[in-house]
Amino acid sequence: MLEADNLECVRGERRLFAGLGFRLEAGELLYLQGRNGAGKTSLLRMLIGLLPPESGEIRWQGMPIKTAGEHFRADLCYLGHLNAIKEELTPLENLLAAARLAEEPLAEDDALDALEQVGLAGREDLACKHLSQGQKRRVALARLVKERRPLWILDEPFVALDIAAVDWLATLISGHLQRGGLAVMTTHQTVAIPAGTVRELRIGH
Amino acid sequence: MKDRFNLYRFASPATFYPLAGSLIPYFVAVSVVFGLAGLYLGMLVAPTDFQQGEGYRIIFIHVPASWMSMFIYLVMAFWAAIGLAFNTRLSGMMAQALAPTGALMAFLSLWTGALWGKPMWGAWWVWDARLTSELILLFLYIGYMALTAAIDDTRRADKAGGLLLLVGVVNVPIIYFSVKWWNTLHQGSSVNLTKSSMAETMLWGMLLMAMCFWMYSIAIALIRARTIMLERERHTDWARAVIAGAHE
Amino acid sequence: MLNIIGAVIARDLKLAMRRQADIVSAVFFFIIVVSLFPLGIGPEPELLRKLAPGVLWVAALLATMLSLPRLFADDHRDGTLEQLALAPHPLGLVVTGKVIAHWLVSGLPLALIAPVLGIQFDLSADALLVLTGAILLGTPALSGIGAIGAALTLGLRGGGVLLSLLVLPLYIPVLIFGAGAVDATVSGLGGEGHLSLLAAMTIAAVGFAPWASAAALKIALE
Amino acid sequence: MIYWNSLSDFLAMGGYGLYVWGSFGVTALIMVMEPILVLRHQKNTLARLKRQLRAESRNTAE
Repeated sequence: MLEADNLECVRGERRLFAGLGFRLEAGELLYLQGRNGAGKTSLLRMLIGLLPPESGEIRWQGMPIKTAGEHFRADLCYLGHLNAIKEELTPLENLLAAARLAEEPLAEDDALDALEQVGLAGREDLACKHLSQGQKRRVALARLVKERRPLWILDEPFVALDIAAVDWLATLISGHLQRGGLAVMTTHQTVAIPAGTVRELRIGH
Repeated sequence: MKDRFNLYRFASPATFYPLAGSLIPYFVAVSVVFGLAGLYLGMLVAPTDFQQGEGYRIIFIHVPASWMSMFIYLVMAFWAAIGLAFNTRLSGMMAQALAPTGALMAFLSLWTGALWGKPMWGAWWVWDARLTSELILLFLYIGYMALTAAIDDTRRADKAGGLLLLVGVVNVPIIYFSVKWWNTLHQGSSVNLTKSSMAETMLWGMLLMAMCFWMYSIAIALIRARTIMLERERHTDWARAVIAGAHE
Repeated sequence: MLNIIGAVIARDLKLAMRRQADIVSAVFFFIIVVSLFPLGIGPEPELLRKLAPGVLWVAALLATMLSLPRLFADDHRDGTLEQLALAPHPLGLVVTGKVIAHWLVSGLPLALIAPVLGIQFDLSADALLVLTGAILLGTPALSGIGAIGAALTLGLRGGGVLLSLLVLPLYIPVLIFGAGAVDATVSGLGGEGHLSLLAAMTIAAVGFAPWASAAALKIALE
Repeated sequence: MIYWNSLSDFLAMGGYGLYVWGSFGVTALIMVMEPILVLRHQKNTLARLKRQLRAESRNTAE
């Protein structure tokens, strides 16, 4: 269960939001909405613990994420608007290295399977710098295929995806929710998620 | 419990700003008094030094400037530690307000050291531990100011600068002892409180000058801190009131 | 704990191997700078022997600096740094791994090439041995201290120049004892004392600097 | 009480005049210039903030 209480966000000299709170139970998805610059990404960065809120508190399973620290991060999977893939490595190497660095062992077969699911079969051995923007995004999304950590925080996951990929990702997310996972994401287009409870939170006025 | 003494209240800019404003004139006055007394004792009354002749009188600014350059750095590091530990807004502003004065003190220490070294040792610059550490200290001040100036977000600037200050506090002693082992030329410490080799008037002159430099630094840092404070807090109610009430 | 450090080292080394030009250019920079000195100073062997330790060490210092701005910048730009900061282990361990990898790629090659360059300066076999040992022992400290500077200047305009301004003054002890070890050997005093001080500094720097860098990285990621 | 016999003795500083007055001169210069610059900066900042505040309140009034 993820809870946010009375969050306040100040960036530079501007107060982006204040008094923001929500409560998200297992199997629920939270859509963050708001115009550009409303503070969606800032809120996500607060939720993953990289940006300390000006005031307020975020709790995971009842414990403030600041004190939970590594226990919280062991439950967290974050996908930013940057792909976090290395241009010099192949998609397969990227997946395996990311899994190793997150201390989440991933078998090579599982990694290959994930790459096949995102439609990168046959490109496993090509360095990522030779891939297109959309393909790079798919490499990043491939991380989610075998992801079993309960809390997913996704920043604009549908951007730069074609219709088929959007459907695939929506199914993947609903599978995660059905397994009792939680997800928070920002998006401009509302994508129907087949299963799970969807909540919405609008930031800014 | 409302009127219980609260340290945080004095650490808040809204309280600190007027308080600093009313204190500045006193620091200036005390600094001037100490300065005049120190100069009188040191330059007019104190006898000559039998080893160094009249040239030793540079000590009346060299030693206070050196002390202040180190002391200000320690104070900045202290503020930095407070700021990083408790996330107080005031700490970063104080560190930033102190830095230019600290850098000037380090410069003065080097400058007067060179002017003293030339007639005494026959060289403007001697690579000994104290001189080299003082030079590094100047670089650290400049590095701190350059780093905080390069970061637009004041909060990040304060934190990054604070971290640099703490790293510097660890390193300056290491550098001092490294250079000391590398090459030992400098005379021993000139002030030894138990058995001073200096005439009493000289010692008093120097201490008075040190007090003058100290009070000067506080006064100038407070003025600078007030400006920084107003600039950073210009959207708050208290700052608006101050700005609106100020006459140009 | 060793797991994660190993994982970071393995990844960074793999990346470095895919971009060998960077390693090679740092080594060439080292070679060229060192070789320029005899041309500027003149060929007297006595003078060259005297200058060799300092010249080699200053060149090694500058060559290590070359790759520092990219230590975290690449990971920062592509978002990997965020993922590293979110992994369920202390960021300091990750930075320890990165510092070790940086040393393997930038410090170690310098140590290996230094004895060859020392011959240009007419150093004796003893001195060459101590020189290699000193650079081997001292460069990890350079990588460690440099990591703090790289983390503090991450993403800033003019970061490279600022990085040198912050880091070079802090390199002084390493320079003094590194060059001192060779000096002492050349003058027949024995460099063991200097070498053990270098080792102490490296242990302190590699143990402490990653945590300071991690704190700086968290500030930069806010 | 006063150690010096004459003003010229005082200025000569036993032959160290250049060094002593060079030190005191630069120190005096810095300790005069720094307050002037800091006060001027404070004045300019205050004036600028005041202009900004005025412009802001004009905007909200309209």
